[in-house]
Amino acid sequence: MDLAFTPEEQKFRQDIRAWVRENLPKEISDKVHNSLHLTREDMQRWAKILGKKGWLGYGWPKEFGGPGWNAVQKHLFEEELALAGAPRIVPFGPVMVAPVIMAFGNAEQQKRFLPGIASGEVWWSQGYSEPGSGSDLASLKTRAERKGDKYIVNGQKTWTTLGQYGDWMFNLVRTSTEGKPQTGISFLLLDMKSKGVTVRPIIMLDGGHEVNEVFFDNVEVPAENLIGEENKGWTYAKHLLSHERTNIADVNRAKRELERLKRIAKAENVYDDQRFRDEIAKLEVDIVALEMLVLRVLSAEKSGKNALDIAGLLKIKGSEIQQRYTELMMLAGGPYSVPFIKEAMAAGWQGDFPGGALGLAPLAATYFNMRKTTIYGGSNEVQRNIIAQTVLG
Amino acid sequence: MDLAFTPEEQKFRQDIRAWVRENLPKEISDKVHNSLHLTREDMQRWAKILGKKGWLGYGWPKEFGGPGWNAVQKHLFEEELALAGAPRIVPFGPVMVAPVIMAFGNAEQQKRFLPGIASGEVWWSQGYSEPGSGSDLASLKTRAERKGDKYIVNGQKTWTTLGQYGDWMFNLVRTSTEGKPQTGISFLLLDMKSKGVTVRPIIMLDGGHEVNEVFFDNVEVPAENLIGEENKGWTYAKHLLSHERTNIADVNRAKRELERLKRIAKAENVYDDQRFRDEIAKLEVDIVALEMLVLRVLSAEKSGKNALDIAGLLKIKGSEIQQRYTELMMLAGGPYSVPFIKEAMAAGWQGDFPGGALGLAPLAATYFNMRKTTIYGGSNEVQRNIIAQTVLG
Amino acid sequence: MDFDFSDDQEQLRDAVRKWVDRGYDFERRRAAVKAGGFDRKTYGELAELGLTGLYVPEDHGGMGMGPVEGMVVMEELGRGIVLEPLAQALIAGAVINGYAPDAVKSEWLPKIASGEGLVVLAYQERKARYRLDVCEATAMQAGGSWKVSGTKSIVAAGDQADAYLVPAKANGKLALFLVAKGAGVSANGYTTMDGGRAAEVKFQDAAATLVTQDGLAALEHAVDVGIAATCAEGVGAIDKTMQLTAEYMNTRKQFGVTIASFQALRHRMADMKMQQELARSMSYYASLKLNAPAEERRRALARAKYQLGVAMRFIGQASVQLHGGIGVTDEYVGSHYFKKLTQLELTFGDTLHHLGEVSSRMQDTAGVFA
Amino acid sequence: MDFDFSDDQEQLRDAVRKWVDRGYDFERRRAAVKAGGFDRKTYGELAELGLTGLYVPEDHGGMGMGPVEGMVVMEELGRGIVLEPLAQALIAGAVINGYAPDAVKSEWLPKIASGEGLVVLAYQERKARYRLDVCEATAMQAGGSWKVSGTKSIVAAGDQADAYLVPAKANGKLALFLVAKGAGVSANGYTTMDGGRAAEVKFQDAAATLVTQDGLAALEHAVDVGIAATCAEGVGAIDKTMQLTAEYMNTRKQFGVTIASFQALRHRMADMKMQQELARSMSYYASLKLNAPAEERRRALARAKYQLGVAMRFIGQASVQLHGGIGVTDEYVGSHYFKKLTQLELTFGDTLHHLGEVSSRMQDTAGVFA
Repeated sequence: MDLAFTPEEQKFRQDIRAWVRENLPKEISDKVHNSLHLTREDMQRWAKILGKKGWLGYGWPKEFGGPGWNAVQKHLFEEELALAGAPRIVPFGPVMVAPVIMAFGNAEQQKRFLPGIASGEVWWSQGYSEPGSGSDLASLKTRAERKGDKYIVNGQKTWTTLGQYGDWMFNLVRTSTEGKPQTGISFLLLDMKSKGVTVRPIIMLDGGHEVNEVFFDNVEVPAENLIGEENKGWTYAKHLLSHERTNIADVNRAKRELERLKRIAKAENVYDDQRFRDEIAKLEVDIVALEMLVLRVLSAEKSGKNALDIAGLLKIKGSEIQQRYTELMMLAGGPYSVPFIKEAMAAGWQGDFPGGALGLAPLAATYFNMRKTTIYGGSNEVQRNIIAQTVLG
Repeated sequence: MDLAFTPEEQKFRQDIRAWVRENLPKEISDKVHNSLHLTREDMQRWAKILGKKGWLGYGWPKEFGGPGWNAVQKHLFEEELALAGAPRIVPFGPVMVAPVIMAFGNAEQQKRFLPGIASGEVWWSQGYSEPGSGSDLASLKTRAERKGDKYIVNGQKTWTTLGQYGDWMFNLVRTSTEGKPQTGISFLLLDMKSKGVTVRPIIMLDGGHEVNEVFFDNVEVPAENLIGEENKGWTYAKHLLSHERTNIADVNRAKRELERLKRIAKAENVYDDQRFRDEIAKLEVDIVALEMLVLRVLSAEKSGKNALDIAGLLKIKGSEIQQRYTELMMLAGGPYSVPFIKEAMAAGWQGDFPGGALGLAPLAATYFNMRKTTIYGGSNEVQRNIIAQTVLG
Repeated sequence: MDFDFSDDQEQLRDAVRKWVDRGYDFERRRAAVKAGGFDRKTYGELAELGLTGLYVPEDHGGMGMGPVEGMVVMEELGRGIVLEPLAQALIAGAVINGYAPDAVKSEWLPKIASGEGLVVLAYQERKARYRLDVCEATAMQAGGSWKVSGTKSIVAAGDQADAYLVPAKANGKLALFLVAKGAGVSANGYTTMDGGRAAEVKFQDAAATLVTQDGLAALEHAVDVGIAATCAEGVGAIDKTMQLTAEYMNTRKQFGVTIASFQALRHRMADMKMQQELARSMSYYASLKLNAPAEERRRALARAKYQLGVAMRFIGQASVQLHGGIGVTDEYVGSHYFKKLTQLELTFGDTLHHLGEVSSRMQDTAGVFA
Repeated sequence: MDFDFSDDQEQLRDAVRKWVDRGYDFERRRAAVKAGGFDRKTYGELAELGLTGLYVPEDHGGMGMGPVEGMVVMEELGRGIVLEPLAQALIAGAVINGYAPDAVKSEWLPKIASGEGLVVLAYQERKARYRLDVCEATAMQAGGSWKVSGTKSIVAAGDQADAYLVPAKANGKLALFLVAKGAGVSANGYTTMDGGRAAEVKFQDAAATLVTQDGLAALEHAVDVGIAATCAEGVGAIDKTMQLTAEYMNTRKQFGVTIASFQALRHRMADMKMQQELARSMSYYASLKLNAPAEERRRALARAKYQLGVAMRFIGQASVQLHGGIGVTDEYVGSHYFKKLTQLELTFGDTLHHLGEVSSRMQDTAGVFA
């Protein structure tokens, strides 16, 4: 047992840190450090910088052009990016669809799609959720009917994150209504510029446009865009979900935001107010405990002994922590968190913020926005069902 | 709308207060104020004092010799007794079985049983719970078979509070196995000195003997001890449960104990420790809010307008508050709550308590004991089921 | 001890509720948010109902009513998440009537009652957080008249107001002034998290009328009127949130059944119901203590706002969660209740602040009457 | 970064678990509680397993092991809610080995290892609550030898001990002494809430040996060893509590089905599982930081004890609740786990105390390595 990273791991971290310091544009990290609005250009610029280095697909094996890192290395990479204030990597391409294409796509598909993902040139969206499906994903209704060498897709997806920027979309579609709901689902890659695709924004409670509805009206998709076998899509989707393990906890970002919370609390003169400070202290323990949990999972993955299957715990605790630090930041702002000035939430605003407290401008919006984290990715209630199953059968 | 009690109500309160001051033995109230062990003699002595005044059956209507008080008067009576440090009235006779006898017993039964209850001479026990019945009371199995002018009772009751002192016991017994479980239940009064009755103590986690198992082995019960009709017992039991409304919250005792908590916190030098004091402050708000809830129920009963059916809320909040103040008292004691000296939990112990902190002696035991309050009387989980039903259908 | 509403109070409630149901639907509200968060026409309708003059004596053109009526009205406005800040009219009515000289009363109370004069409390300063005794604004007397200088933040509808109640230090002591819109007053308006309107208001040697030298007492009273109104508004918003959530749970299906059938969610709803009833109880308590002596009043109002803060946050967050994705969209009305509840928690002192107030004001005795 | 146990550590765990399973059943424990809460024979068996000498170097007859081994052992003893206070042997071994002069080491370490000498920390004073720097006991030097006077409370097995580690003020500064049972030492023993044994110990000019002048550093270290042991003991007790609860829920039927089928109870269990894994994680953290520099060690141990306090209370209370009536009986083993978990929360500083420690020790940086 040892808490410290090995010298090799520490060296790895230092190398990442040095590279990030060199390559992460300051105008982007400034936005991240202050919860200011990131544009599409910000996100794609950073994706391309990573892509050029070969790190956008940082979880990819070497045979597909990835760095071939192990779980600990991936964690250290994520941590260095998070602490430096890098935008979160938009996961739909490199983290979500790419592993499916690698595992279940044919050589032609791999050759066609992976390079654009690795470079950050092609923006992918996810087409899973539908109105009414919610936690019951297998109830999805979007149909794809095979007509010759094409599929004709009709239906609707929703909660499509950043779908307004999407070039391509990977979809779960119903190709059969026989048997259990899970068995009639296929995994289809769809060009979002196809005729019959309509993207409609969903405005969130914070006023932001982050997610979308996507409508399919007789959209033609070449059959060659089917991944693997027809009606086996559910299996591939589950493979995808079983990827993404520890990063679900987002503990690295939580560490960065805890430090930021302390800075805000100092600026607002509540860091030395024991009553408020104790709330930060509780959060600090939560974050340390979560980090230990994450490290235990990584260690188990590294050694292969004592597999620790607690993704549900990581999701619940991670999301609760995200909500709590955004809540505490808003509370630290006190009455000055009440002004809700959209323009002040983007970089470079020149107006007068009440009390001159411009740094507080995005805090309430961030708090509102983070309510989603206990709902998406399998709601925390669904996670509790799963955890209870492991304890009680 | 008015928060203050009417002048008549305040006069009523003063009269009760004066009487209690005169008549409550100090050696008993000292024990109550310090959570020290109450003997059977303590409880019965106080019951007889109330009985002599005609107040043991304080909820009884005048026609049965009670004072005929309304809901507010009953509340004020309970409050004055609680604040003065009177032992809780053992409810099984005057509060639980008596209303059933009044409503469903025949004149003969009323004449035979009510006087002994009113005077405090006869100690009653409750025979409802059985091993395995728990929150599913209707699943009870104790059988009563009619043989001529007798019932032959076989089976077992459990959690019989203070059953070791019981003279008589009111029982729910199964007289039929046909139809729904609820329909075959009868309400039977049973002399605990009958042949075939065995009382076995259950020792609780605090080391106390408060509840019992009661076994019936061919116990003969005269048929004249049946209340009302055979197989209608469930209806009578529900009537009984619908009695006891606001006192379920025990807010008066909570007020007394909050004051005591503050005294303990001062003695232990944590009242001026903001961190601890805040916990008391939260409890204080909880208790004020609960008292307002209780007063709202009383007002609704008094006026008959806007009935407020929130017994479940009173039970949950009341029991959580009970557990919290006992917990905070124990925590106020800090390390000196760890010694667990049984003899020091009874009045008059002459030994040396660690650190001389004798007042802390019963705190941990009281904390342990109070864990029962969220379990008994319909567990808080069952209460939540009921409340959800009122909101969601 | 009586918690029934009188027939008059029930009629008042019905009148306000009718106006909300018929006259203030979600689309009208949405348009008002888009237009900047305050609509003088709507405010005028509240005045027509007599609400802006609720605390103004009848001989000054008001309704001369008390805290219970204020509570009833604010509950209904909360139920409709009405943007226009009626609480400010209640504060202005109560404070001017309670503390101001007759001349001020005669000039301003009728205007408040008629809706012609929107008078708002401008007290928040950058360094004060939720404390009322921290004040950098100053007042100087020159030639028999007063001039006030200073900056006040998050003034409700502050760029639409006709006059301000402004605490300022006069000769080192906190006094309360009335400053009418005019020379030396500039306001920078913006929207707030609930979609309403507020402003940063700067006073630069602005002509002021003294309301009272005993400014702290008047300010504390003003804020307590505001707390009671906020509690009632919270109760209304909570009631509607509960209703929306229950309806949704009985409609939305997952795994082939309504989500109202899941026990874990049912128990969450039971916990919410608990908070709802505790909140209502403490809102009653707040209003019924509003005319108590200052020390008793402050203690009670702090307790109430603490409880409301807990309840509003718990119910708001839980409601969003029980709704799932739809709960975090702008399109769905429920998310606006959540934002309203959030803002109310931060208004007139948040939950931690009032915990501190309760903690420091504790006495040996306990209970509602202590 | 590696959280696998070595083969040796796994063997150690197996050996202790075997002893608990075969040699320390509930009936033996119940008899020990009745007999006063401490059984020297049982303590001897722990010594035979080498456990009392875990932190004693091999050249003094011990096993010369480290915090991870200590954690493994304490987890297993916690799982069996073993009454005998092995944590005291770990403290004595670590502190005497780390701070005492060679003569003290040579005299006492072999006895600690063999079980012949039960040495316990006697530090708690009435006015100190959980603070370590508050001490009224005094030490006087006369003729080259030390005499200690004072009263120490809640000394584990204090009336059965052979010697005490006693902090006392010497020339105004906290020093640490070793006091062997003998003239001037009197102990008044009693049972504790978990069924174990403690004593009030009075020292009246009792002959003492100086362990170190740097008493506060040694005492803090001693308490941190105790905290790490308590955390591990808590994890063991939590594990067993979870197992008992899951078994009960899958056995007990209500309304015709096992109570494990009720979603609200299942979610409670999920919350308990969360606390269990956070507790285990922080127990690892505590032990892995036990040899860190003092400031870093203290910060980490406070974080760990805070988390364990939260987890032990939550799981203990929830387990009792999920058991219903049976959970509050003395007959059922589960209630004894609840009492053990309660006592562990109050041992070496409770949850609020350690929240204060975490709060006052916060730094700008965050995370496990900060």
